[in-house]
Amino acid sequence: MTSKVFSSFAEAIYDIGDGATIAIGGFGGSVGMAQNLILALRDKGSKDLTLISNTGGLCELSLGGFIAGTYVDHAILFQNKQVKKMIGSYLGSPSPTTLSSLEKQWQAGEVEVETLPQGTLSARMLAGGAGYGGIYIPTGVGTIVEKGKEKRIIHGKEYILEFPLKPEFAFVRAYKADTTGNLIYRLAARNMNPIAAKAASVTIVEVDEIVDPGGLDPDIIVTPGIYVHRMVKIPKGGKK
Amino acid sequence: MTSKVFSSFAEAIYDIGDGATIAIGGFGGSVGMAQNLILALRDKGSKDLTLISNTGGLCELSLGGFIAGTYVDHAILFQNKQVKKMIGSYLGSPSPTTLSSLEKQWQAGEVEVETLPQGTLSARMLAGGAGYGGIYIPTGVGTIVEKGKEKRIIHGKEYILEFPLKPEFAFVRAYKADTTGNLIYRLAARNMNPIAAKAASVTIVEVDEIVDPGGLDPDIIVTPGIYVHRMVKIPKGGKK
Amino acid sequence: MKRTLDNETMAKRVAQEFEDGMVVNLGFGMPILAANFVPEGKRIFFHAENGILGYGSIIQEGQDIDPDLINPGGLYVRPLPGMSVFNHEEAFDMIRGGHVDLVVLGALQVSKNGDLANWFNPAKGIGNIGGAMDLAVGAKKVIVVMEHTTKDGKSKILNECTFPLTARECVDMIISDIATIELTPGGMILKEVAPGWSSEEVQSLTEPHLIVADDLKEMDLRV
Amino acid sequence: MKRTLDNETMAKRVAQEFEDGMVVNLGFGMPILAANFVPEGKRIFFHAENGILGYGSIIQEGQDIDPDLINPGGLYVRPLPGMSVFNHEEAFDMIRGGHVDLVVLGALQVSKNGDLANWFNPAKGIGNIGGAMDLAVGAKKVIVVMEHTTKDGKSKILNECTFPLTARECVDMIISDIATIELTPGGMILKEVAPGWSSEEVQSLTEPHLIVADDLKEMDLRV
Repeated sequence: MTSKVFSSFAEAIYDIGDGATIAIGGFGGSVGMAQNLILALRDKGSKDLTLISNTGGLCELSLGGFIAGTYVDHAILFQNKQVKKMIGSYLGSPSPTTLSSLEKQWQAGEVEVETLPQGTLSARMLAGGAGYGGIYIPTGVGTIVEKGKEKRIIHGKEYILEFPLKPEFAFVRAYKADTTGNLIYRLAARNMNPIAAKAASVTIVEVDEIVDPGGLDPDIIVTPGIYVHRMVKIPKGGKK
Repeated sequence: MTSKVFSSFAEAIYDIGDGATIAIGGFGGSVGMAQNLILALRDKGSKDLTLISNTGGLCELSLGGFIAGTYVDHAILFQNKQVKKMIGSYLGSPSPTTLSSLEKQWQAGEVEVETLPQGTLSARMLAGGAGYGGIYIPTGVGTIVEKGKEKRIIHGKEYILEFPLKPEFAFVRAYKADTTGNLIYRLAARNMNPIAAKAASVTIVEVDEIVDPGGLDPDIIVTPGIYVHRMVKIPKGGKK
Repeated sequence: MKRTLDNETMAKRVAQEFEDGMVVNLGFGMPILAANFVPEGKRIFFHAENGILGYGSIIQEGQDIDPDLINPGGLYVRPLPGMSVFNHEEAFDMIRGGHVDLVVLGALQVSKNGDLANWFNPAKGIGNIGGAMDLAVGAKKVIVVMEHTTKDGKSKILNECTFPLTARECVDMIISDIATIELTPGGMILKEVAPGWSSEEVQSLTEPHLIVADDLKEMDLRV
Repeated sequence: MKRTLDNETMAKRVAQEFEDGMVVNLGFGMPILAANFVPEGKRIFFHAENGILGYGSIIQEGQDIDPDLINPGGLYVRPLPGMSVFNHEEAFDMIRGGHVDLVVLGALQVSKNGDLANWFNPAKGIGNIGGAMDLAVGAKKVIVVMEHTTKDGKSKILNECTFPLTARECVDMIISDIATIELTPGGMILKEVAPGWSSEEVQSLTEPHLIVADDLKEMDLRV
């Protein structure tokens, strides 16, 4: 069988060209963030990207236990002016005084932004991955989220019609994989990774360890290999 | 904390009265079927039930590796005339010559039936458990499934609008639980159990083994305890 | 009467469509037999509606059976390395979401534009939709494997289906006991005939017009 | 100026609402402090949007930290027996589906009918919706914990919110640094005042009319 294992991050993203749409797993901070794939994409320099992720990139700023500069996330793609549109939920800076690169570019009219409730973000990726045409979601009714969207009352409650997100690529950070693409994650590093993997046409994974088929108990697999297309083992010295 | 562990199947179903709606996990045959809870409900005798399950009950008939009479499923609730309505997918007998109890009662006009594509059955339970008002599903377009349902073209493709299923109760068969209600399943016995657990207001579980909190690795839990309300350990001599 | 292919031989012909690494769902009945004819050196990931990906061949009675490992037809199957297990909703997200490469289904009727009727013979009880509609709608490619005609000799390939439909315009290919037919926007193309059959004989048992392929072949039934 | 409750004391008052076995989600900022004041003998299952149920208290620097175990605010937390991990979609199905018993959120403004504004101060950047809208819409009960007034002394409890809303008619209770207020269809009921405060003083800092409870109490701030 054609191997899903690639030998470098650069090779694994070879076909991410200008204008591509990429879902990036993770939640905030380095936990479950595909840092090495993001670095490779920064180095490749593809432009006019649309990114789908929870945050708009936080690695420039300290948040909770995460210290600015100790890890990378997609903020570096904004710094490098590679992004045309950001779809996410927690898109601003957590700091009351400092703006993120995304916010500065948004204020300058250089980046388009679509802000969603966090649960709606995952639900729209679910719809993309699961072949649903749309989902009626109660979150955001009576807020700016409903602007320009269809609403409907179902059994006396108001809902917003939300449509699928189907990114071409996903960047996923996993803990262990087998060579057929089955993945497991560790604790809070799971977060948005499985739903990004499910939604994308081409899911690219960076992973601590790759084992032979049979090395993962079938009952504990979180992302079945059907959703995984390329994998790179994080080498010594890679971002963890 | 109030224990979720009940000492008998009869106690665990004490409040399932006439007219209740119950989702029953499993898929077909004994694998992942909550046989002991079904037996307890038969003994309790509650009438006019609405059942939600993949099949209409198969234990009267042999299918694949399953031999009629060696296990029970909800066919015994039809035999006992307890069911008013059946919502499911594979509702007929698999035999070309023998009818099931459900089919006989349906032909006699004693039972109402709603047949859904199998994926739509799970999707509607997802909608019930996840708070969605409705989901546009492509399955069934151009077939009898669309009868009486709203359709809509989204990005050039036709979809049927399907609404949530929110059963009051679910019967779930698990492999191991901890006392806080976290569940794992074994191989193909997982099937519809997790989605039935998620959809129901009161999820009742029969399980091979109950361990203390901490006895299950957080990363391998399939049904988090938030979806589980009552559990009974299957005693020696119980149906397995 | 001329000799037609038996079920096992049709299953072997189906298995020729398997490509290394493919995700394949095999429907109830005849299609499931193909699980036992995977070409050597190829790994096929068999997908099951009850929540398994990557199971192996069917286990006959008396051998090592894991009582919790069954396929959707209730038959015990072998685990293979790389197998994964998930719930029913996930199994259908995979199907409906277009992640399954190939689905092989039995059929009662197929129409010239690819409509499929395979879940309900109105003469018979309540009908079993099961996973058929999802599989027909969601798969990247749908192959029907069936006998070419009913027991009383009528074509199961029709201008219009008369039985309740499973899905519209979903069938890409028919492998029958006398022919292999591709469905294209331009019409039905007869690609292969069973040994001993002519294209005219196949046409005579087929209601819609068949376009005979320039490179019409005899079905290769080696495995 | 009169003494108001500090953040920690408010968090302790919030923790009095915890019932044994409850599933509770604590929002960013002040609410999260309540995780450290669970009454003895009670097990609370703290739910985190990033996909954890049943985590424990926040770990300060220098102690045993698991680098993969953080809460949604990026703070390291302790694992507790019975904890489970799931993906982000599941975390929000739990919230939106009404499975979370209690949500505690910070707020910029709350209106008399329970509208909540807590995600966006239009003076400031792009705004962060995060999980706030889902939590406000989905929880069985929503408590807002906040300072009663803005820094320049204006009521944050208003007849109508002026900032962009998080959700309409979602707040059940406000625990502020001077009072506890219940929101009911009949109006806002002042249930408790902070030590040293009168109901008239609280009303003077609150835009909507407060109905003083018959059994008005001083807030009990023991833990």
